[in-house]
Formats: sequence, structure tokens, C-alpha cells
Amino acid sequence: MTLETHVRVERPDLTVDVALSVDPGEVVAVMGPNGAGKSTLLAGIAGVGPLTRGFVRLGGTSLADVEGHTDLPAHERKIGIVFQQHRLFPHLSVLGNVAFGLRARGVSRSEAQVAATRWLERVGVADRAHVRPDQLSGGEAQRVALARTLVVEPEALLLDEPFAAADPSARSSLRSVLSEVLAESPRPTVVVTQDLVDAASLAARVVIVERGRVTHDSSLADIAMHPRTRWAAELVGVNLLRGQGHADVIDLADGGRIVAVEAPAGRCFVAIHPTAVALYPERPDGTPRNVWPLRIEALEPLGSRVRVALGGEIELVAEVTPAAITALGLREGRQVWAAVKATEITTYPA
Amino acid sequence: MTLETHVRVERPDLTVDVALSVDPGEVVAVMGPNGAGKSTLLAGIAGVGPLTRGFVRLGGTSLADVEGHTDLPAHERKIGIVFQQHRLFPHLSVLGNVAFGLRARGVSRSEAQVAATRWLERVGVADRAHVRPDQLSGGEAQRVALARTLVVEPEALLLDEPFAAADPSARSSLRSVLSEVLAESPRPTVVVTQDLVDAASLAARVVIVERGRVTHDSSLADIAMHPRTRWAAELVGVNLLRGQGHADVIDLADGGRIVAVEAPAGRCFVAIHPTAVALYPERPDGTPRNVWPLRIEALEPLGSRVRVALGGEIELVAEVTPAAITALGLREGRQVWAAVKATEITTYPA
Amino acid sequence: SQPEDRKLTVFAAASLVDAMDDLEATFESSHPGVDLVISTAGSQQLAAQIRDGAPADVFVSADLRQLDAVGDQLAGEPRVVATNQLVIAVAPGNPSAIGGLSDLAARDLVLVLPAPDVPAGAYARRALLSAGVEVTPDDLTPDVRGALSKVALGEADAAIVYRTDVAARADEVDAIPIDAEVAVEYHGAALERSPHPELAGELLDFLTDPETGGAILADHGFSSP
Amino acid sequence: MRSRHTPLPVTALAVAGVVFLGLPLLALLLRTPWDRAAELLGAPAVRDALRISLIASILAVAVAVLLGGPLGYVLARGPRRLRGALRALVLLPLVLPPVVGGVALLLAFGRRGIAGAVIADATGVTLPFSLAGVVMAEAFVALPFVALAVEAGLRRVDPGLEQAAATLGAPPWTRLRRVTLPLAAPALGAGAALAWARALGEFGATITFAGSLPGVTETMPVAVYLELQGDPGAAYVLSILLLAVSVLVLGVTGLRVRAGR
Amino acid sequence: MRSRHTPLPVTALAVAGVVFLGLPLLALLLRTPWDRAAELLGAPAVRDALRISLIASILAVAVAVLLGGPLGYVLARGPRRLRGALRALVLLPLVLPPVVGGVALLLAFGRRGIAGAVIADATGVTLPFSLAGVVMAEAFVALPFVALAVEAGLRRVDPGLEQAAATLGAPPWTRLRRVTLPLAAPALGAGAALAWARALGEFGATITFAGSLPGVTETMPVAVYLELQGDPGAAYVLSILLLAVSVLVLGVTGLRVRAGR
Ligand SMILES: Nc1ncnc2c1ncn2[C@@H]1O[C@H](COP(=O)(O)OP(=O)(O)OP(=O)(O)O)[C@@H](O)[C@H]1O
Ligand SMILES: Nc1ncnc2c1ncn2[C@@H]1O[C@H](COP(=O)(O)OP(=O)(O)OP(=O)(O)O)[C@@H](O)[C@H]1O
Ligand SMILES: [Mg+2]
Ligand SMILES: [Mg+2]
Repeated sequence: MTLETHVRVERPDLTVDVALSVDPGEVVAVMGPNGAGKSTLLAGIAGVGPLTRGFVRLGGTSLADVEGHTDLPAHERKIGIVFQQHRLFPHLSVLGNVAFGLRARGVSRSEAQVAATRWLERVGVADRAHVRPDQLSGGEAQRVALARTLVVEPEALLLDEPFAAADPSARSSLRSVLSEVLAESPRPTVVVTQDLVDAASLAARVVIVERGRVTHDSSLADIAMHPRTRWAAELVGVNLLRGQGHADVIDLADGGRIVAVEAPAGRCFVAIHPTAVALYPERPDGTPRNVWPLRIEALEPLGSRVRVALGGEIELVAEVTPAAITALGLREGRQVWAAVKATEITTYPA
Repeated sequence: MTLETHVRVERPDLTVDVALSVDPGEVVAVMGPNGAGKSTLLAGIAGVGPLTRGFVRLGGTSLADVEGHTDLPAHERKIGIVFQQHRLFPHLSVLGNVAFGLRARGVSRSEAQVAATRWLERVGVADRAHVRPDQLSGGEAQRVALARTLVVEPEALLLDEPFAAADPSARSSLRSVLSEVLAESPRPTVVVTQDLVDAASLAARVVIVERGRVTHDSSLADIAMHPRTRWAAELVGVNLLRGQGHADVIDLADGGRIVAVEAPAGRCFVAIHPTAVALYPERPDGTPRNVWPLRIEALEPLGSRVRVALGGEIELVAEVTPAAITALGLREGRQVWAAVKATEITTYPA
Repeated sequence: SQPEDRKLTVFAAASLVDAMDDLEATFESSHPGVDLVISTAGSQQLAAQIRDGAPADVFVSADLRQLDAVGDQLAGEPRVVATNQLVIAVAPGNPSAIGGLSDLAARDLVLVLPAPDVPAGAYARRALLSAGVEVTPDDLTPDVRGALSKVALGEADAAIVYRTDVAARADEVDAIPIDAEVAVEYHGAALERSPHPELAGELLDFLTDPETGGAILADHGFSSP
Repeated sequence: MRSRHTPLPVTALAVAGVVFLGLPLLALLLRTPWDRAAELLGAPAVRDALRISLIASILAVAVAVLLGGPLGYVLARGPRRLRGALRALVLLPLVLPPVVGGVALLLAFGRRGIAGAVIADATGVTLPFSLAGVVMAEAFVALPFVALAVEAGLRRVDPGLEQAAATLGAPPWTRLRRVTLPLAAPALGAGAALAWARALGEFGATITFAGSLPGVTETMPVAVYLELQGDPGAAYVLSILLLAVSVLVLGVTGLRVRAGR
Repeated sequence: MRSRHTPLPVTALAVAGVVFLGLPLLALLLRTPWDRAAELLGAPAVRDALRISLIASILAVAVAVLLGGPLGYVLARGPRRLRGALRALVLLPLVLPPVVGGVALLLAFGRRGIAGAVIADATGVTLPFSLAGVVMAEAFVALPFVALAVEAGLRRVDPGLEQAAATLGAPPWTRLRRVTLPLAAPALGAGAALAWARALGEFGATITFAGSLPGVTETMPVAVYLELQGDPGAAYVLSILLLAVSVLVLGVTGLRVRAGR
């Protein structure tokens, strides 16, 4: 069952226009800035939001088609969605919430409760089964919402930041649960997430939506190599510069120039991985052909490394070991020399 | 103005009992599993949740003291709180929401709107000023909630996962805004967060709350060196083992033994940093005194590294470069040898 | 059904309610096997119900207009079954010292009259006119008992009402007789639809018989025709 | 719940409200001839009237909920262009003087009414002057309360929750039963309570449409009206009985409703 | 809003409801002597009655909101142990037959009433037989609608939002005005609408407490009742006028309320 869709929603301030095709068992991570239209996209697919133009097809069946005047109501689409704001039923217990979908399908109360309990155990909130949603913590509520959708075994899954409130440990176990579920019965799945680890571990394919449009649609590795927007570059933690290439030199749009091994002629992107940026207290004498005196704007730990934000002639982020921070005496406000070897620079047409 | 508090809340399923003292200008990050009682703690401090026992003092003034029968209502506490669920007023525009606190203090409508607009600009949602909250995206709503609290310049700040819905780029700029605000007027600040980067970049001090109790209260670096609970170890990405020490050998609680440079006598913790775990396709011959044949359970990218979850005789996480993954042909399910030098092992009493 | 089990439904004007209770008992004891059912309401409401086929055998109305309104459904001509008298109701002991209609013209007197649209109001107006008294009422109540009730509660100083109304609440109000002669008549008639026309006739006879029904009506302040 | 102090102006006005409602009650209680209460309440006629009142008002609320609830739903959710006309219709029994309401019911459903004549010809059944007539008259005046309460209640239900139910596979009817109505329950309960109280106190439409046959259609308010003619003390006793019964019934059901939430 | 189909049983019952309310209206319209309508409506007496009805009912709703609103607040939020008694008090005007309500008002606020006597002695003011009396009687019967609607509305307000307002420094009174009441607005509006309609149609309590002197205290429902005695056609015309006016007023204010949200 493939999910094929083209969602176009016209709002006064924003037009969302996204085409997406997701194979059964495939997980697509949708990322993008706040207000880009990710939730709008999911709502359009599930049939609970507006659709100005476009279509939704699941396994070849048309669920909605504005031009063809098809518009199956949400309850007939068999598309499960976990809403960003959870939307738990306040008048039902946690168990009642999770059993809801099965009960609505005519499953007996006891059977539904057994299944619901099993799912609450899987997501780790079985001990809260008998309280009302307003007595749940944020993370607990999110897990209940996930269980409520998974229990009905929908034919396609749309998850809107399903782990945003989960604690780091829960987050990784929920990811495992989701992977298991998808392994058990492959179905097209779209996960909106702000978390690179979620995207990397769940999805082979990442779609980045910005201002309602798809700007990237490929693997995370590819995006990390060739980001095409500032937001995507920041996401994958790569320095993205824009310029005009001539042979091996790129004249940057914001001033300054960079030397690469080779550069496309004309407008192009320059990507520099932060680990490729070496920092020196004094001007280095060695091979690097790109050297700038920059100022340390901020220091941020990331895993076992530290990210160093640099400003000045150009803006760069470097990634170094904590040992280097101490050895070089790096701190905010200090002046350092940043060097990047020409061989470490990726260039590609804009 | 120091915030001193002891919050004890007794619930049927959980007793939260946390003492906290936060200096003016100090930022304390509160972390912990879902349902640990973090939000309950903040509600108790702000005066919008139950307080079975304890007290809240701000700048020496007692705001609440169960034993002393003081209980200032929330509106007289001057403690700002950003709720985990935002709690925006649905009947007011975004601007009206942010202007609310000033209007309630008697500030004129126009003045309040000017201030509100300035704050909306700071958090980057000025363009949504005139819509109702139900027309905001999740991340936009969160920023509005942040602006609404900051605009009244409370004497202490409590933030409950204030960046959970922000996109990665917004997250870092919101962190900057917050740092600026705190630099402008230092006040005790408590930030609940599930994000290590937030904690590391905002707070010098991290308090970990588990099942209602404080399990750690120190710097993140210290917690990373000496985690004392499974959850904390997982959080900082360190392998934590528990055992019985004799001279330089620790007998692990789950079976197996480890050799360190020295170990405390009796019950102790063993922390091993994932970067200290070396992986080999064959049994290595060199110096490492701790070698186990293990199975790769999962691979997860993290920044510029990849985390490798290993299972078997003991459970370990290793962190290697993507290059190593390719070079060694590491993939899920493969058998590898993991080695840790005795000098890389930290031990401390339990 | 056996003749003993006959049920006779009487629609009676609301002002007859107390008298009807006593009449029912007496009539039933003198007519074994007869169950008299008394339904009381405003004459206008009763007429509307009869027009709509209500199961009534006899209709006793305080307002000839309402009997006329159902004239096509009556069996025989309406008969006068009782007459009533207008009186001035005043607080016990007559504190305002009212002697007759002419005293009602006093400005500071709180006077309540029945509205001219209801029979009592029409009669009262006629009485005042014939006595040549001009009054400024403080209220024109849509039903007589409302006027009486205001005097009983001390809200009004005087009201023109039926004598029978005062009789029912003798401990709360006094009656000042009115000299002007105005005939207030209650008409009764059997209905065509009645399955017991002869019994209906017996009841009307009973009501007009000064020895039996008439005596009871007299006990409640009515006069016989 | 902490920090829920009642603001002072609210308290002051609430006290004024209590005085406004309480003084008449007090005055009534002072005038009530309690020594005759037992005798009056024991009278078979009173027990008949009370029984008829209770049965009829409960059935009337059932009818009002059954017909008024859906009308409220359509008012809140139905086609926008229908709303104006529908709202006028729903307000009809509320603003029409009850006696006129009774007349209108007779004109429509009476033996010779535009619908009643058809029904009578076809089935031989006539509604007025029967318990069914009482129920109908009371349902007529009670219906607006249910309809308007349901409308207000539904407007407050978060459509997001109904959408969530839909994505879980719940068709409209299931959604209505399991999500929308439970969420609108407080408003619905208030509406039904008002409707019941109104039906119980109904007088003008009932006496006009259904008559006042003792033991058949004579309800408590009618009995009170008739007593008021000659024996106000008895009328006060009956009124207070009516009040006590309604407080009891609403108290018990109210508690049930609240406990069930 | 998508996926908001009206379920079939709801539509069917709503249609039944429309028939139930619509047939009496239709019958009334068919019987109305339209040829005399202009003449009847032009009569000064009718214009007086309409004016008094409108003024009194609007003032009555104001009083009912002012006193009933706070009572509803206390019912929803006040001390639990007060609620039972308070609820009984609020139900009083609803279940008391209106005429008895009027008598109770006289006993309390009349010239000889327990409070009225004191007021009359002190100020010389008596309420009965005046417009103030009409307002008072109508407010008395309308108050429960406001109180119960406010109670139901407040129960639906998320306490989390009020807490948020408190942490932003809003004292209880500000919270009430800026958060609680606006959030309860739909229920409040419905309550006020019901209260107004009830006040407009009020009859029994008004004639008993305030009287019905044309040009001073005679309201439309009284005029209708009186016309019904001799000229039912005229009564129908006035009834329909009353209905039209109320639909107009509620339509206009309803639109305003909704647009303001
Ligand atoms: N009901 C609505 N009416 C009008 N505009 C809306 C509505 N809902 C959302 N928007 C606007 O549409 C844009 C897209 O919203 P959407 O919720 O799809 O964003 P998103 O990508 O999910 O963002 P986030 O990461 O913050 O969740 C936002 O600017 C939002 O303000
Ligand atoms: N109103 C309430 N009544 C009863 N129990 C509650 C209530 N609110 C929360 N709880 C329970 O108390 C515990 C602590 O909740 P709290 O919201 O403080 O957790 P938290 O640490 O903030 O979790 P999260 O990370 O998921 O936000 C949870 O188990 C929750 O289910
Ligand atoms: Mg979103
Ligand atoms: Mg929380």
C-alpha cells in the first residue's frame, strides 16, 4: 500500500504545496522550521484539515481528489494520525482513550481493553491506565496518544512530533517500539520531527519543508553533504555558504573568497563540515589555503564534542574536542584563526 | 533575589519531594524521566499546584510555607512560568495574550501592545500577532507562551520544556534570547528540559529528578563523569555499570568483571565513555585488559559520530566515526570485539 | 355500561370551584353510581376546550359570550343556574371607611378592578357608570381573584369583586355591598355530545333547585335565579 | 483548587441575589399554614396531581430532549442558512404566552386541528384532554431550553477532539455519542434541568390544551391555581411541595450526573 | 469544517422537532386575521404594551444577570456546602407557579411585605403597580436561567487558563473579567437569551405583583390574554408580533455576540 499525495492548502499568509509518495514500510521524516506547514500537510492527508487542491491515494484507492470531487471523510480513510497537541479525550480514562478506536469499530469492551492495555504496556504507561488525561504528565500524554493511534492498526501512519515530550531514554525506547510496529506490518509512515536522531534512526528519507515547499527530499547523509538552504545546513550542522564559482575559487555572496579543489562555474553552494574547521591561537603556516581570523561567538557541547560558533569575515561553526578547548584556551569573545583545507570543501551548483 | 524552595507533593502514586535553591542569575536545568514530577515541582513553586508540605521563598520573602500557613496566591508571587502545554488564552489574539500580563498590571493598552510586539519580535512570531492561538503552529504557540511570560519581567522564571516544539534553528536562537534576558536582569531561573544541549548551554547546574526525588545536582560535566543512575548515564551517553570492587577489579552485578586502574572497595559504579570503547572485527592482541565479544544491537548517528549499541556478556555503547563503520563493515546483528583500556575506566563508590 | 356506572363531566367556571366540591358530594349521594367529574378553569379556556371536543357533558360559564362561542354544540337553551353580586372588598374592619361606590373615587385610595375584558370587569364598569362614579384604578386584573388577592394581601385598599369570592376568604377581607343592581349570571347547558343527556338535565335541575343544589350555591354566596 | 478566591463584587452581588430570591421564599414559608399541611398533602386529589405532574414532566423532558437536542445540534452545526428560521421556531414556545401556546397546539393537534384532524380520522386518537396532551403541552414549552442549551454546549466542544475521533475510525454517529455529547454534558444537563423545572411548573398551555380533569390531566400547578381562588394557604402548601419535589429530583439527578463525570 | 456530517438520526429527529414546533405556528398564522393586523398593531394600547414589555424585559435581564450571574458563579465555584441550599433557592422561581411567585413577591416586597413595609416606611416607595414592579417580577422569573447557564458555562472553563492568568499577575477580579467570563460567554449568552425570552413572555407573576394597568404595567402577554377572552384573532396578531420582536432582538444581539468572539 503506497501513500501518494499532493496537498495544496492556500492560506492568507502561506501556501502549503507538498507532493509526497511513501512506499509501504517506508518511513519519511518531515522536518522544517516552525510554521512551515508540516502539521497542515498531515491534516490534509488525514482528512481533518483543509485541502485547496490535490489528492490523497492509498494503495491505489483515491481517498481525496479536489479536482475529481472525491473527499472521503476522515473516519473512512484508515489513516492513523498522532496529533502534535495529543488531543486526548478529556472525558475518558487513559484506557478508554486507547480503547476508543477499537470500540468505535465494534470490538467488545473487554477485548478492546485487553488490546489497549497491551499497547499501554508497550509505550510504558500501563500504570496510568485508569486516570483521566488531565492527570498525566506531558510525556505520558504523548505516549498515550501514540498508543491510541497504533492500537487500531491504521493502513498508513502520520506522526506529528510524536516524541517531542518524551524523555531521552523514553525517546529511544519509543523509537524501538515504532520500528518494531513497522516491521510487524509495513505501512507508509510519515514522521514529523525536530530531532535529527529521530530522523536518522527511523527514516531513510528526509523531506524538508520550508514555507510550505519541499526544499530537500533525500537521505540525511545526502542532505548533510549537499544542504541547499540555510535551515537545512544548520540542521545537519554544516557550514553553508553561497557564492559564484570560477575554476577553484568561489567569491562568496557575503564577501570573502574560498579556495576549493574545484568549483562549478556560476552560482554555487559551498559546504564545510565543522570538523574540517581547524582552530589555531596564531596564524598557521601549513598547507590550508583558507585562513581567517575570527571571533568566538559561542561554545556549545554536542555529544562528546564541542561546537564553536565563529564570526567575523565569514560565519563558521567548528567542531572540536573538549581537550582542544582546554589546550587552546578557547572561550567566548576570543580571537582565533580558523583554517579549512581546500580538499575538505564541498561545492555544488545552486 | 534567591529562590529557595522545598516542594513536597504527595499523590497516591508518587511523592514529589525536591529542595532547590537558585541564586539570582543562576539557571538550573531540571531533567528527569517522564512523570518524575518536574512539572509538579514548578506548579508548586508558582502557586498553581498542590503543596503538601514545604515552602517557597523569594529574596528572603516567604511566598508559601505550609507549616507556617503562608500561601500567597499565584498572582502575588511574581514568579513567571511557561507551562508545558502553553495554556494560551483561546479568546485573545496572540498580541492580546502577550499583552495580558501588562494589562492586568494596569499598563495602558497601547503601551502594553508596544511591549508585546517587541517581545513577539524577539521570539520571532511578530507576523502572527493578530491571529488566535488556534491558528498557530505548535512551535509558534510555544514562542508566544514564552513571550507572554517574559514580557511581565517576573522576579523568578520557571520554564517547562520551553523549546520542545521549536525547530532546531529556532531552538538555538530562543536559547540566545533567554540568555540575553537573563543577562539584562539576573533572576533565579529553573528550566525543565529533555534536551542535553539546552541544559548544557543554558545552565551551569543540572538537577535530575527521578520518581519525585533529586538523584543528581551538579554540573553536567560532573554528571557525565559520575552518573549515579541508569537514566542519568543514558542521558549523558555514558555506560554505567554497577559492581563490587576489590583492588583494581570490579565484579559486575549483572555478571562479568572489569579491570580498572583502581577501584573503591565495596559497592561501586563503573562509568565508561563510549569513545573509550574500541571495536575490532577480531580479538585484539594489544594492551586492553577488558575485552568482550559482543553483538551489535543498533547503530545511531549522533552529530558527526555514530553510536553503536552492543549486547551480550555486558551491555555497552560505543561511539565511533562513520569512517570506522564503513571500514569495519559494522552493521546490526554483527559480532564484534569491544575493548576498553583500564585507564579509560572511571570508578566511584555507589 | 350499566346505568350505575355513569360518569358526568362538568366544565365549570373557576369561580365555582369551592361550591362545586360540595355539589359533587351531594349530587353523587343522591345519584348512586354516578361519578361527577368537575373540571374548572377560566370560562374562555373551557370554551376553547369544548370547541375542540373535550369530553364535557355540562358547561357552566360565568360569561355568556363563552357559551355563545360554543352555541352550536349545546343541547337546548342555556339556563341561569346561579347569580352573583358585585361587592367592594376591603381589608377586615374596613380601615378606609368605604361606604359605597362613591367612596372609590378618592385619589389616595389604592383601587383594583377586574379588567373590562373579563365579565366581572364589565359588570364593575357598568355598576360604576350607573352610579356615576369616576375612578382611577391602580390595576385592572385579568381575573377577579387577582383583584381580591391584592386586598387580602394588603396591597390594595379596595377592589370590586364577586360576593362569592369574598365569602371564600371571609377571614381576610370584608365585603361592602353595592347598591347598584347589576345582574351577574352563571349560565349552564348540556352539551350535544353528552352520552347521558337525561343525567345532564338532572344535574341542571339539581343546580337550579333551591332545595338541593341551590341551597349549596347559596351557602357559597350565590343567589338562586 | 488553589488561587480560586471569589472576587468581592461577585460575593456582594450573590448575597443580593440570595436576598432577592430568599425573602419571597421566607415570606411564603411564614404564611404557610403548616398545621394543615399533613391533611392537605394527604388528600387523594393532591396525590393524583403530583403523580400526573411527575409522570408528565418526565415524559415531557424525554420528548424535549429527543426533539430539542437534535434541533440544538442543527442550530450549532447545521447549514448556516437554516439557522435564522430554526432559531425563530425554537424561541416560539418561549416567548408565546403559554395560553396562546396552548391555543396554537389546539389549532394544530386538536381534534379539528390541521394535523389533529388527520390523525383523528386515521387512527381515532385525539391528544387533548389526555395525559398525552399534558406531555405534549409541557414538551412544547420545555423544548427551547434543551435546544438552546445543546446549541451552547456544542459550540464549546473542541472540534479537534471530534477530528481525533474521526481519524480513529469513528463515524459521525459514534463520534456524537462517545465524544461530542459527553463533552457537552454539563450544558445538556443544565438544559434538561431547566426544561424539567419548566415542564413541572407549566400551567397556561397545559390547562388550555389538555384541560384540567382531576385524576387525568390536572397537574400540580393547575391545582395550585384552583386552590389560590379560595384557599391561598392550601396553594402555598402545594407550591412548597412542588418546590421540595423538584429540588429533591434535581439534587439527586444532579449528583448522579456530576459523579458520573 | 470538514467531516462534520450531521448523523441521520439527528436529522430525522430535528425534522420531527420542526414539525412539532412548526405546525402550531403554522396553524396560528393560518388563523390570524391579517386584514386586521395593521389596525390592531397601530392601536396605541398595543404600542404601550409593547413598549412596557421591551423596557421591562431588558431591565429585568440586566437585574437577572447582575444578581443571577454571581449566584451562578458561587454555584460553580463557591463553598461546596452552600450549593445545595443555593440551588434550591435558584430553582424557586422556576418551579413555583408564576402566580404563587407573584404572591411570594408581594409577601416580601409588597406594601405590607416583610421587606416592603420597611422600605415603604423608610422611603415612601412601593414597588407594586409600577414599572419597577414589573421589572422585579420579570427579573425574579428570569434569574434562574442566568444563574444556571453561568454555572454550566463556568464548569467548562479550563482552570489551567485561569492559573496561567494568575501567574501573569492577574488578581481574581481581573481573571474573572478577562479570562473566565469571556470563555464562558457562549453559555452566558444562551442564558441571557433564555432569561430575556422568559421575561418577555412572563404573565402570572407580573399581574400578581405589579398589576396590569394599561400604559403603566400592562405588558404584551397580559394584553394577549385579555384579547383572548373576546377576540382571539387579535390575540393571535399580538402573539405573532411578540414572536417577531423577540426573534428580531435575539437575532441582532446573537449576531453581535457571535461576531465578537
Ligand atoms: N487553523 C489555521 N488557520 C490559519 N492559519 C493556520 C492555522 N493553523 C496553522 N496556521 C498557520 O499555518 C502555518 C503552518 O502551520 P503548521 O501547523 O502546519 O506548521 P508546522 O510546520 O506544523 O509548525 P511547527 O513546527 O511549529 O509545528 C503557520 O504559520 C500557522 O500559523
Ligand atoms: N493533576 C494530577 N493529579 C494526579 N496525578 C497527576 C496530576 N498531574 C500529574 N500527575 C502525575 O504525577 C506524576 C508527575 O507528573 P509531572 O507532570 O510532574 O511529570 P513531569 O516530570 O513533568 O513529566 P514529563 O516529563 O512527562 O512532563 C505523573 O505520574 C503524573 O501522571
Ligand atoms: Mg506542527
Ligand atoms: Mg512535565
